[in-house]
Amino acid sequence: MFSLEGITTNVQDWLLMKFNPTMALAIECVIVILLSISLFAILGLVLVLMERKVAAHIQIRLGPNRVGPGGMFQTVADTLKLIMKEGLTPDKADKFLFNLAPFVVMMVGMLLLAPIAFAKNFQIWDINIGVLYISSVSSLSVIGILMAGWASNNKYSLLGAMRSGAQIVSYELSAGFAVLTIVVLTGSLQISEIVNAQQNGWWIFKGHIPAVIAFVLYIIAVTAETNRAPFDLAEAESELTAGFHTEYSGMRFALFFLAEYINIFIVCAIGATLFFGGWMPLHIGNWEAFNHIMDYIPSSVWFMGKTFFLIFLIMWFRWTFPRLRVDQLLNLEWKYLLPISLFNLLLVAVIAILGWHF
Amino acid sequence: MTNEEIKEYITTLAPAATFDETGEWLNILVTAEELKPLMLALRNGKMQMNYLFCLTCVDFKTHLTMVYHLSATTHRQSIVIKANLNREQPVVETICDIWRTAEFLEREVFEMFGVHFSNHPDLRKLILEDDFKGYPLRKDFEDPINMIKL
Amino acid sequence: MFLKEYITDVVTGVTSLLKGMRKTGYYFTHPKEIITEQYPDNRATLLMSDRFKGEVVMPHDANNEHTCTGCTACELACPNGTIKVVTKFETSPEGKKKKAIDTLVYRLELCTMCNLCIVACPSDAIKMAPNFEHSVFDRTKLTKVLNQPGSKIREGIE
Amino acid sequence: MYNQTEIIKDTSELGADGELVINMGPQHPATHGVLHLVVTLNGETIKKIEPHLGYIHRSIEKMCESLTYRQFIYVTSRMDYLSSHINNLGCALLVEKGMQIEVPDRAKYVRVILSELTRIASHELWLGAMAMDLGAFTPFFYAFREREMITDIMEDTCGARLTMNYIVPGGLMYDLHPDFQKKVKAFITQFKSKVTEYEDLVTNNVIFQSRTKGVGILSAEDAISYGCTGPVARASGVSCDIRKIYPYEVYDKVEFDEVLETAGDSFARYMVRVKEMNQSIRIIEQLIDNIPEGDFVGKTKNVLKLPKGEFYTRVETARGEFGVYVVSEGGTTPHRIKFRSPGFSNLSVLNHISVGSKIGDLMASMGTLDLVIPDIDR
Repeated sequence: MFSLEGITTNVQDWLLMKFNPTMALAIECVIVILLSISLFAILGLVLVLMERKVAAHIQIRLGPNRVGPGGMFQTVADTLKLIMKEGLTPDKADKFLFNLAPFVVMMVGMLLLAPIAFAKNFQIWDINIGVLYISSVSSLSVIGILMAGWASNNKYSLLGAMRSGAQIVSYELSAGFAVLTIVVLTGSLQISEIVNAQQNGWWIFKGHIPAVIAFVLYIIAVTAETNRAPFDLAEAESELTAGFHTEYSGMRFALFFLAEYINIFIVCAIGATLFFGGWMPLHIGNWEAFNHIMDYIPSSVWFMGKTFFLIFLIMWFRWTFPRLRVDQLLNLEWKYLLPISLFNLLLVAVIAILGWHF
Repeated sequence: MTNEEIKEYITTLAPAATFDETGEWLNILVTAEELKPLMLALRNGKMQMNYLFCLTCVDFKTHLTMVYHLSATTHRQSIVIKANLNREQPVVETICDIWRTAEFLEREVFEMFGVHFSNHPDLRKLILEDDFKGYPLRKDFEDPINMIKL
Repeated sequence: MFLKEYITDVVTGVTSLLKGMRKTGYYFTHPKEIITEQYPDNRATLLMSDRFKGEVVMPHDANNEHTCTGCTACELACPNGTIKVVTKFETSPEGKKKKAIDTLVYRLELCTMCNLCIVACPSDAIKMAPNFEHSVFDRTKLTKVLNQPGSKIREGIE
Repeated sequence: MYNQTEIIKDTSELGADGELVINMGPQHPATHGVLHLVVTLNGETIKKIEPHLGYIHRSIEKMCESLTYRQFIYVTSRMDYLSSHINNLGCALLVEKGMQIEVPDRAKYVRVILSELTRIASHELWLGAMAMDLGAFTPFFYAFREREMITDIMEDTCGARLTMNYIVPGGLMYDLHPDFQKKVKAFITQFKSKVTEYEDLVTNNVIFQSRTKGVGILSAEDAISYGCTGPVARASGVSCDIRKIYPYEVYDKVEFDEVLETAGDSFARYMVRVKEMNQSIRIIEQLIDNIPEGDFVGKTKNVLKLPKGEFYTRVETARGEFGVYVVSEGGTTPHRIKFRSPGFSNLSVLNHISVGSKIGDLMASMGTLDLVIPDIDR
């Protein structure tokens, strides 16, 4: 059966057999880099196409259907176009920062791939503070956005970047608290332990209502963190034309664009890991037969299925809701999400101490 | 109010006004100097003409005529105030402090007819570019490049 | 009291958002509702309204005859000089001189499809055709001569 | 869900430091055309808005001075292209009034039905575009689906989808399409079944409400003083529906309500337009089965000559009061023609209602003013 589970150990064993440990590690690093770059590219292409298709069907349209069967290669064609395009740098822009910014944003995305468990035993780096690592690194992307906005020497960009700064810094909080609820329930920051703790049921089912609230808060907060509608104030098309990437064109624009989708993938992957058990199949209490059938589905399929479901949810939000205003955005965070998530955390702590969860 | 009453009322405000009742509404022709006080009285006096629905200028080749269509949202009676201006130096007092809508309309008339509105807060070109020469809606305006004679 | 208001706020807000999502979700799951027309793939089945004002044409019958007398009514009716009638004098076999059109020049790029020329025409020589694919690479191709080469006026039309 | 933001109305105390002047337009996604706004900002707060017009100025008034009374009607389609039929109607009414042309009843009924269809189409487009300004992309497509049915009706009957050119002085250019009544009824059923969609997606949406409620408040006095008409003024409680006050055609024979709101904010303007669509449906329902048989065009002279004098007519377009002022010297062409376009007056209020609010609010106020730039520039 197709599964990613055994591959990593096989590769590791084979490498250790052939080379000395240092060499093996170096080769592993190269493989990981290559894999993550290609994953980056493929995810970008797939998610952009998915977004366009979802948008089209919600908007009673067909969406791209000219390039390849069902428009499959539309995004490939778009990427080719963007590569061919001239990347303009504005005359009075800060050239160094302007060119650096898209790579900063992209690098943050790539760093975040490290602790994600794509399947059973398929993880780049099972760091013991995985969740902390994710929430700290993900907040770095705001630096890239601020850099882009400032260096463009464009007022729209500056406004967009400043909005984005305020937004990401605020929503970091409630996203962090939502993550913490699961950490409290699990008692560990390590991703693999969090996944293992959900062997007999996902946290969203085991954790009662507080876990559901935490999940809702998490989805709202990460939608804002990734600058997606209804929180896309940083690029707010109808207000700031394109916000922080107004002046970018060609491949550098494409990098911002890809980074947005990679960020969505990552936050959804983390959401799936925390609340839906990552690669863990759906297990229901004592139904042995049912659990066995579920185990036959490869763990990578489980993981991708959950992640893409969350991605679809975020896309659904985008194509349904109007955009918030900048002060309402901050109101929502500081007056609603933050108090609720604090209260929720308290509730979870009580539940965890009293052992009320399953 | 009947037209006769309006006439009487306006004669007390602007003695030099002449009237014309051939059209749909009562037309009142006043001099440019009398215009502003008359307008103020029409807005704030017993007529309460609070709605200026059209402000424009007509070039009669010998003179320009400012045309103000006034109405009131309470009694819905419309009157037309006109003021003749000479063509070389058309100057008239602004009314944009009485009806705010006049600000843009007067700017339009300023660039299209060259009527100068004294005391207008922001008398600049609104539609044409800043270095445009001539007044396009005057009858003697010639633009050999852009105007196609059919 | 404050708490109650706060909670009702949150609940009504979330329900209103969920209602919207239900609507978009409905359309997402019902591809039947898609209204996209895949032009130009559907060109064969595309129905244009018979009254659609696309361009002015001059119908010719099988004998290559039209009914235009060259009266220039259409030229006068046109608001923006789209039509230019060039007339000539034809000598009939009996030796009588008769006015007829040489060319009827129609400039599609100036036309606003206002239909005034068709209304003005006393002999119904021109009509609107429901063509809409007018794009060309060269602007001069939009200046058309409506009467076909060698065509002449139908007998009995004055 | 949110409290109304405190809008700083007095910005005079803020110094010139930190002022940011941005040019919104002439190419900007929210200005729907070539409107150029020079916006002075303090952070996100708007201090001043200066519209710069003229990017699509074609001097229609001057053009009309060289066109005959038959021809000039069709130029007005290009002003407010979303209510082109009503613009044409205003001009035709002026010619009919000036020359005392009798219009057959059939033409009058059809004109009114088409006017109301135009109004619905215009409001549908506005609804979609306004939702898009606020970041909701999807209602645009749903609104266009219904609008498409109207444009199809227009195409069948008038021969064009946007610039219909169906009205001639004295009546209509040609008779109704045989399918007209059937199609209009189909549209009414479809429209009524889909109206709840806008409620779910837009009207009741908490984000939409918080974006529009209390934003861009225009008081009744200011609305009158700025010459605002149409839904903009009616949202402030000013009764200004020309169809009610100076009924033309058959508006005095049909029952409909003038939609009035009192809040004067963007949400009130939104609600006025949405309710107006329902009123238009009501008017159409009353007329569609009662179109009298008979001529569709009255007897007119071949060459139209308006007597010497001045004429003024006004009609209610989707955006407000559209006035035509003609000074005739007795010839075949007008001596001077002035179009009182509703958009021009409605635009002039923009600075007044948005000073002190945020950039996002500007989109809400601008969207609900329903600006059509060719109408403003003429």
